Amino acid sequence: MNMIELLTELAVMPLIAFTIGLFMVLMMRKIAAKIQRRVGPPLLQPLYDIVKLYAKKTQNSHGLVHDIGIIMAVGGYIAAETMLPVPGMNGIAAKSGLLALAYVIMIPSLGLALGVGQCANPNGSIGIARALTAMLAYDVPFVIIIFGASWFYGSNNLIDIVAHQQAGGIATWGAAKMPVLAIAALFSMYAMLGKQPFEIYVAPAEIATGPMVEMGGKYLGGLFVMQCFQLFTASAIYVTMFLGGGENWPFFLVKLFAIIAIPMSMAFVFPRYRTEDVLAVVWRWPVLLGLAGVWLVMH
Amino acid sequence: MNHSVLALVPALPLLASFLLPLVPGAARRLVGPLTLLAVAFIGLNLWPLVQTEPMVLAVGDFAPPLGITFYADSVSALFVIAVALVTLVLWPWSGSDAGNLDRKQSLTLILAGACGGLAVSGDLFNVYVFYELAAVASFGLAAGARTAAAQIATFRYVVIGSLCSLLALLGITLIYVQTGTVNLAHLAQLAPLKLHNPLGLAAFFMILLGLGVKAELFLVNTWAPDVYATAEARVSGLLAGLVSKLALLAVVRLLVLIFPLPEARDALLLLGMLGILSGEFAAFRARDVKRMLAWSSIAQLGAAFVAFAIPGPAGLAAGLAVALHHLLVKPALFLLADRWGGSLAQITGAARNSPVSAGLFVLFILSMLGVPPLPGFWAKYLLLSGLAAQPEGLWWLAGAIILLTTVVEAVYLFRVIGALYGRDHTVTPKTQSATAVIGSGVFAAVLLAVAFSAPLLALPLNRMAVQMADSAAYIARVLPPVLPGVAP
Amino acid sequence: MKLSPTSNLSASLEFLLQEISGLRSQWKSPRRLRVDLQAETLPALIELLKGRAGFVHLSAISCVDWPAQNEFELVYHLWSYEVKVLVMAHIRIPRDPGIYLSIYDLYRPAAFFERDIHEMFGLFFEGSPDMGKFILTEWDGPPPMRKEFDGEAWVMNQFDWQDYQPGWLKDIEAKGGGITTRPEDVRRDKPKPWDEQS
Amino acid sequence: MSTLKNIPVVSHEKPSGGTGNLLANVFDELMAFCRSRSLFMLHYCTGCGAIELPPAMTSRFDMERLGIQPMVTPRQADILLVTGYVSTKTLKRIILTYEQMNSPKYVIGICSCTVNGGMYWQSYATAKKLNDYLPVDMYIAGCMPRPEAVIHGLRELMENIKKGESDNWRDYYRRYDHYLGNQQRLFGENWQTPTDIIGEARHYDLMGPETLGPHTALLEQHQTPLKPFEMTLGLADLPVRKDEPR
Amino acid sequence: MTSLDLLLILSGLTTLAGFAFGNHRAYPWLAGIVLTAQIVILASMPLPMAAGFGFEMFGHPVGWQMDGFGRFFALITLGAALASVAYTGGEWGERYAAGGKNLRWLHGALAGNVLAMLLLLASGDLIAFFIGWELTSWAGFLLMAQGGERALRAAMRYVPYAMAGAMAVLGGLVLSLTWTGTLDLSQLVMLVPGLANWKLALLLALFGTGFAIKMGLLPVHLWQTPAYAEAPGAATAFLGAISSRMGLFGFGLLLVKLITLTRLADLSFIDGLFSARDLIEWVAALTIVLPTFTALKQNDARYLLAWHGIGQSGYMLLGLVIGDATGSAGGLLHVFNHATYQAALVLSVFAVMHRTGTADLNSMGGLVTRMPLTFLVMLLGIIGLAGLPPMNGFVSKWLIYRSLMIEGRPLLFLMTVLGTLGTILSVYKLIHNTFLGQLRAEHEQIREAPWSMLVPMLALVALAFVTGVAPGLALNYVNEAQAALGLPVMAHTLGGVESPRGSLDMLWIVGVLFAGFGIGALLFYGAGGRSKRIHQLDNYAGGHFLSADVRYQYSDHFYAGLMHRIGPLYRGSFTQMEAALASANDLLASLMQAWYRQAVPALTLLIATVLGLAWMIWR
Repeated sequence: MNMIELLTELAVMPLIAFTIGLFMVLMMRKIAAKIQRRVGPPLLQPLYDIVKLYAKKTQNSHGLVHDIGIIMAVGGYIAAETMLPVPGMNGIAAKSGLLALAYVIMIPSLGLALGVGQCANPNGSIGIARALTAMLAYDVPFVIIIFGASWFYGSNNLIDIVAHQQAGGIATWGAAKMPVLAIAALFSMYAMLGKQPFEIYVAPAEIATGPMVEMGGKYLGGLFVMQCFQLFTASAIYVTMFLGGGENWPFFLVKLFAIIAIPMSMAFVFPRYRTEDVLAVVWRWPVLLGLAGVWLVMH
Repeated sequence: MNHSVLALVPALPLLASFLLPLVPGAARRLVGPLTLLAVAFIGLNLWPLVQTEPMVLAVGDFAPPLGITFYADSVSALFVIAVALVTLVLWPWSGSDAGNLDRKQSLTLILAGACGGLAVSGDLFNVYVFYELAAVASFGLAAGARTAAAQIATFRYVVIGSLCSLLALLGITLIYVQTGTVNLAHLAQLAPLKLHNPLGLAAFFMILLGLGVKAELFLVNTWAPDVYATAEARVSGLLAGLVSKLALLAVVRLLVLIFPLPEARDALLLLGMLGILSGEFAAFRARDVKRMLAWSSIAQLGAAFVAFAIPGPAGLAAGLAVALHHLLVKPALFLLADRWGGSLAQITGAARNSPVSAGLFVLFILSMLGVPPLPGFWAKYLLLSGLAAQPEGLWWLAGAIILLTTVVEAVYLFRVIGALYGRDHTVTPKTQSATAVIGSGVFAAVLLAVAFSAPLLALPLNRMAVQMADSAAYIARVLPPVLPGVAP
Repeated sequence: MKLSPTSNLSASLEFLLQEISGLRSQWKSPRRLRVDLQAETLPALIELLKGRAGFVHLSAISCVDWPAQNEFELVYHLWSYEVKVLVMAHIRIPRDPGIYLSIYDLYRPAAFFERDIHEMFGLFFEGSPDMGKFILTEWDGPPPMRKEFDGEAWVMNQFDWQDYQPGWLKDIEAKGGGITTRPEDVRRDKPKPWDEQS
Repeated sequence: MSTLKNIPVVSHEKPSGGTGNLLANVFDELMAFCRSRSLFMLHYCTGCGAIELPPAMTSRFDMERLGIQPMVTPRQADILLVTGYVSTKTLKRIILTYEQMNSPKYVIGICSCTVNGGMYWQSYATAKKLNDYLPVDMYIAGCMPRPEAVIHGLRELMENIKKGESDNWRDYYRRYDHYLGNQQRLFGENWQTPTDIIGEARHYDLMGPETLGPHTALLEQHQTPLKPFEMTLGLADLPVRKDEPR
Repeated sequence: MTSLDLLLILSGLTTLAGFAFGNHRAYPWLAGIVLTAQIVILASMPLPMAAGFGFEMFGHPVGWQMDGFGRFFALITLGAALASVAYTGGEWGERYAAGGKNLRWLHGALAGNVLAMLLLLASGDLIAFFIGWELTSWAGFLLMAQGGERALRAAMRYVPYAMAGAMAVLGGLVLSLTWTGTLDLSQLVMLVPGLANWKLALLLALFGTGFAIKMGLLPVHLWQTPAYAEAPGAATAFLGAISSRMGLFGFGLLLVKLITLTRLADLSFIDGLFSARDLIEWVAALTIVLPTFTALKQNDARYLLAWHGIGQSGYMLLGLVIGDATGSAGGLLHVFNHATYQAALVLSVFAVMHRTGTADLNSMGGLVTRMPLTFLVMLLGIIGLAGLPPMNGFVSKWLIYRSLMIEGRPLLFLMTVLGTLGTILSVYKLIHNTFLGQLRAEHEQIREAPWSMLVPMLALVALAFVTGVAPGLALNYVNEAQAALGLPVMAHTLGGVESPRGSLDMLWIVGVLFAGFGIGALLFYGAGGRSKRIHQLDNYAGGHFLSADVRYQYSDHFYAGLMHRIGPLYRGSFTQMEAALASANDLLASLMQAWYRQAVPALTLLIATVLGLAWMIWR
């Protein structure tokens, strides 16, 4: 793994992640449309949206921190992608484990929080307060699952985890070995995506899409890019931990889209939990399942 | 300097106190200080001599078990010096009018003489006589403040004092009836046969109560807070600091020589613990500085009782350390409380216009709490390590109580510091008087000297404790080899 | 007419109304009673009805502008749940001072009706809590519902119009058809029906 | 009375033709295509016509296949649909919302009330011609046009955007004085909005000949444009005048 | 005259100088130079270094000796003191003195604290330890009482806690003297583990209470928040950074060196199910979570940070008690990390107070445009406090998490992460209500904090960032401390930890992070068009015309949703416990005082005599 190869990987991995993310967003909107018996957007609609937003002629900024917020949102995820091993490319997964990845993923949302803070709009601040409470909610089961997984695989290094699972085909997949943890992980990943039932911080009618209230043009474009990265990262982590990671690209893509399809198909039929109910739901079922899974793993 | 000089220790001040009104003019004021200086000089000369060999004086050359014997070892020499110097510092330099001043000075001289006598007396009855003399003098001094409150407090003190004196006399007669002698050495010799039985213990308990009044023992110290709060600060300093220690010394002599029994030690321990508890917690609610100092002195003396209850030289060393430390700190605090008495609200912000005395106040409080470099810490350390060395049970309970009550003590003492350094513009606190500052300054100087030379003083303290604990040497030193009525 | 259980009640209503002097009542229907009375006696009537006949519900106050007689006509619509009759009290007030007293102390909702009437007709109600602007916050012209205010003329002066001759309309007109009235028979100059009224 | 046809649309950005800069040409084509294919419609129902939009968005007519999504705040939106009669009170909010939108932005006047007053043509309370106050890109007549009409109008707009003709938003900056005049005529002299249009025009150099005029002068008099707080490093240790409040 | 003596004498001189002419302009420079000299001496001192002077008391030698563990803490103390002196020396000090307060006492108390802590950290035996311990608590009291009326009240509340702690330690000292016969630490290390279980339990209880009070562990933490928050500016930074870590130094000495973790595990309460070690771990875990969520509700920035100070000490103790190489390294490194960013955060809050005059989170907002550098300091500080990548807080927390993972302690791991998440929420509220949101009219004219305050803050934050990117620098000293304590030493590289089962290389992570930010900036400034800065009132408000007289800011009751769920849990049970203790004390006091107000002394005397005699005769 010499330096040039590493640098190319650091450039290529985010790009791949972004393109996969685009098609995930498309799949999400297609599923939503199909549920509502609609035609749904054309193939490249997410790309059109992003290009149109970046092509905006006039944009409003509330200050340097507002700009930095968006830069951290996009840049944070670009950095996080390089820590997620994908078939053929490991990036710097060896240098930072599952735990460091869980923290690097938090940086974009905190950078965004700072940016929204300077927009000086109470809708944004209320949205961020709810988003952070939701983060507090879904990160507790997520961390329990990380504990269980790293205890089971005996290592925190994602490359080892993938190798460990691919040793004996499907039988040694995480989900096979740790079914309870896999279900709990699915539940907490669902909450992490921030789609329908857990979408209180983007409540359009109540607080005008919360954090995105003052985001226009390239700012909103940055958030759309971040959404693509977010979808890809969430599903990639799940796949790496429980579905044996990426043996080769076709399998990896199928697994990625399958995992994202599950929450998406359930999301658009739900109304929306209140903030305290998000806390109640996510701290009850996934946490109990997670702890049960960890107990099973450890004994 | 032969041993007859011992007789001068009580005699000189008593003589001076009666001759005082006869001395004409300005010289009268100097009589007191001069006699005290003389006594101090005697004490200082005495100190090196008694280090190795305690000095005995049979008054009138009567053979020891019969006549009055004076016995001075290093502890009593130290106390003689302490009596002289402390009385000198707390000397009544000014009075409302000439007659009043004469009376105060003569009473103080009597008190000094009595205390000197207590330190060196070698027989039980003599102890009782000097104790009564000291009691009478303290009644006079306590009432000297001429306020109604002082009169009432002194009256209650007189009632308790006289009742307890009767008890003490009853105890002494019991012992005399049992053994036929009042000489301490002789008693120490006869005690194992005659006195180590319930009757002897009862006698001891009665004497303990008798002498306990002045030593602020728990059962009989209800008079103390009122007297100390209403009397002149100088007088309360003298009584709380000096006289109580002498009474304590007498009790300890009895304990060491005649009743080295576990029951006696337990009695002392129990009463000492109760004294600490009641003193500290009562002081916690006190809002008047003088009354608070009174309760805190009760507590400190309780600690001294607990310390002396510990068997062996370790106990005596701890007791002496606690007692001497209290001797240094309490009179100074009372002197400072002279102008700063009354409720805490009145002294809010006093530190601003009399910073020196506020600093001294803080120094003394820190020493009482046992903050390390100051000698208070070493006293508490000796006390606690002595207690911890004993087997579990009551001893460890006493240790725990001392630790807990120090926390309570810290709270109410820091309440005063908080008031001193607080900020309240509506109150203009009184500034300190010159004599108070100088007096407490002397005590502070001695305290700091002891703090810095602590390692050097550890050895002499130990030697004193060992010498005092050795009753056999006491007997051998005082009595001739063969005595009538004792089987060889 | 079958004596409905409340008929004796409406009879007692008749008896009640005799107490007000100069009052003419006329049954419009079994449940609607029109009452015409002097402006001064209106509060007495309302208190009478409210107190003794349970007319607790003031559903509306409406105002009619009679420029010819230079009067405003105020109609108070009162309803009782016991008597189950709607009383429409009509009073006439001269236009020029245009001041009448408020019945806010009897009925809380009256404040809004009076405020609306004040905004639309310029009729001032003394004692009404708030006579400020109500709906027309952007309007600072004369009270628009008064007859002498010609809205259309004001609009003509204030706004201008699209000159909209689309091609497709021209050939329809050429063919003589056209569902819309032709621009020349502009409705503006037709005399307004309410002018001729006596 | 200005007619709809001769709204002078000055679009100097017309590609200068020829093979001059082929790449720039392709890039503009791509941008225009993406702009046309992705329109965010502001979720702001100004009048009765808005009731026709939900059917246009949901299962039956599904605007999303055209790439049109409802967005909640003006910052995120591209199209402002002015549906139904425009009362003077609502017009103030419409102008504020329009100015808060990021351009290129488009206005579609749905229902005949926005065209020429509609059935409220006599009313003292409604504005008659929307394009007096805002540059309107598209009118969809009808006293509530059916969803098909709305979608047809939107497709027309998309075509115009793809061809690059729909640049009316520049007109607001270029002829701001004209629009401001009409607005002041309706709302009075001290009419102002928090957005600093003249500042924006200067910033994005969209100034035209008629941007500044008598009406903007009137605006300057009574409105101090809200100066944004620049990140100042007013260090205390710089030499400060004595009378400066510490 | 060994270099340790030089160290102590220098700080003694600074204390005297502080009390003598602390308000002089030259003092801060002098103190700064002396402190840096001390840091250099300490860093270059060969260990273990015995001090020259010492004395013998009652047969036990009392002396001072510096080892690796003491040096680690001493370096942090001197560093924190340097930052505080530099901060107080500048414009803040002038305004403090102009406000009628005594700058000499503040400088003297600060230097006195450093002297006391050095004496404590270099103690060779239990008496020296106790002397250092008492002096530290009383110097701390002096520093806390400087801040005016509320500060004095908070200091008064600290007195019973401090005294209880001191007496507990004295009790432990005396007991260990009786049982082992010696007070010298090196001998105690051999003798103490040999003691019986109940003796070890008693020693643990006594010493543990004393150290817990100083550290502010859960049941006895109530005094720390008002005391640390109300102290004047730099004093809070010093106290928050290092003062309560002396308790951790004590715990390190007690748990690891004297009682040793293995013996600790044997002291089990419920026959082997719940050992003393578990108890301490769970007290530490609860100390992480509960104070952090109390900080969430605070409306005063100083109190919020003080509550976090308590919360973070839970991490240090937990790391230490786990005892494996990564855990103890994490715990000790967290002492250093916390000192850096806590001091920086507190100084930034006081810089804001210096300009706006208030620390109330509901009466500030939008100051980022007026005080950008202070904002930068607070931003990096909160990233450190929350334990997120670029800053050093993340490294030490990662080590603690990693050790919990290796040891297999899921519930403790859950509590630590819950603490971190709570910290993220409350620090965002801090920076949002202070720097982001709408700027108030009265704050439009304020200026950036003066350079004399900015330099120490920026230095601290830069230090935190550098040790975040390259934790190896700090880990050297941590290894030294581990060796001195007898813990397994953790092998480390410059970037972090290298191990097959999960390594951490901060150089790469931070490098990739900033590369990502670079690409993000390229995308943002390159691809996107020009953007225009707009005024805060040009904001979306549902069509409403915003004006300056309506305050358009969300700051009060910041996490309303969260509070609906966990609101009822805040019952203030600890405060009630403390109040119950105080009232019991008052009751006992009034009873005792009643004894002295008895009407008929003679009667009690009679009863007493009869009882005494009965006791004597029938014993």
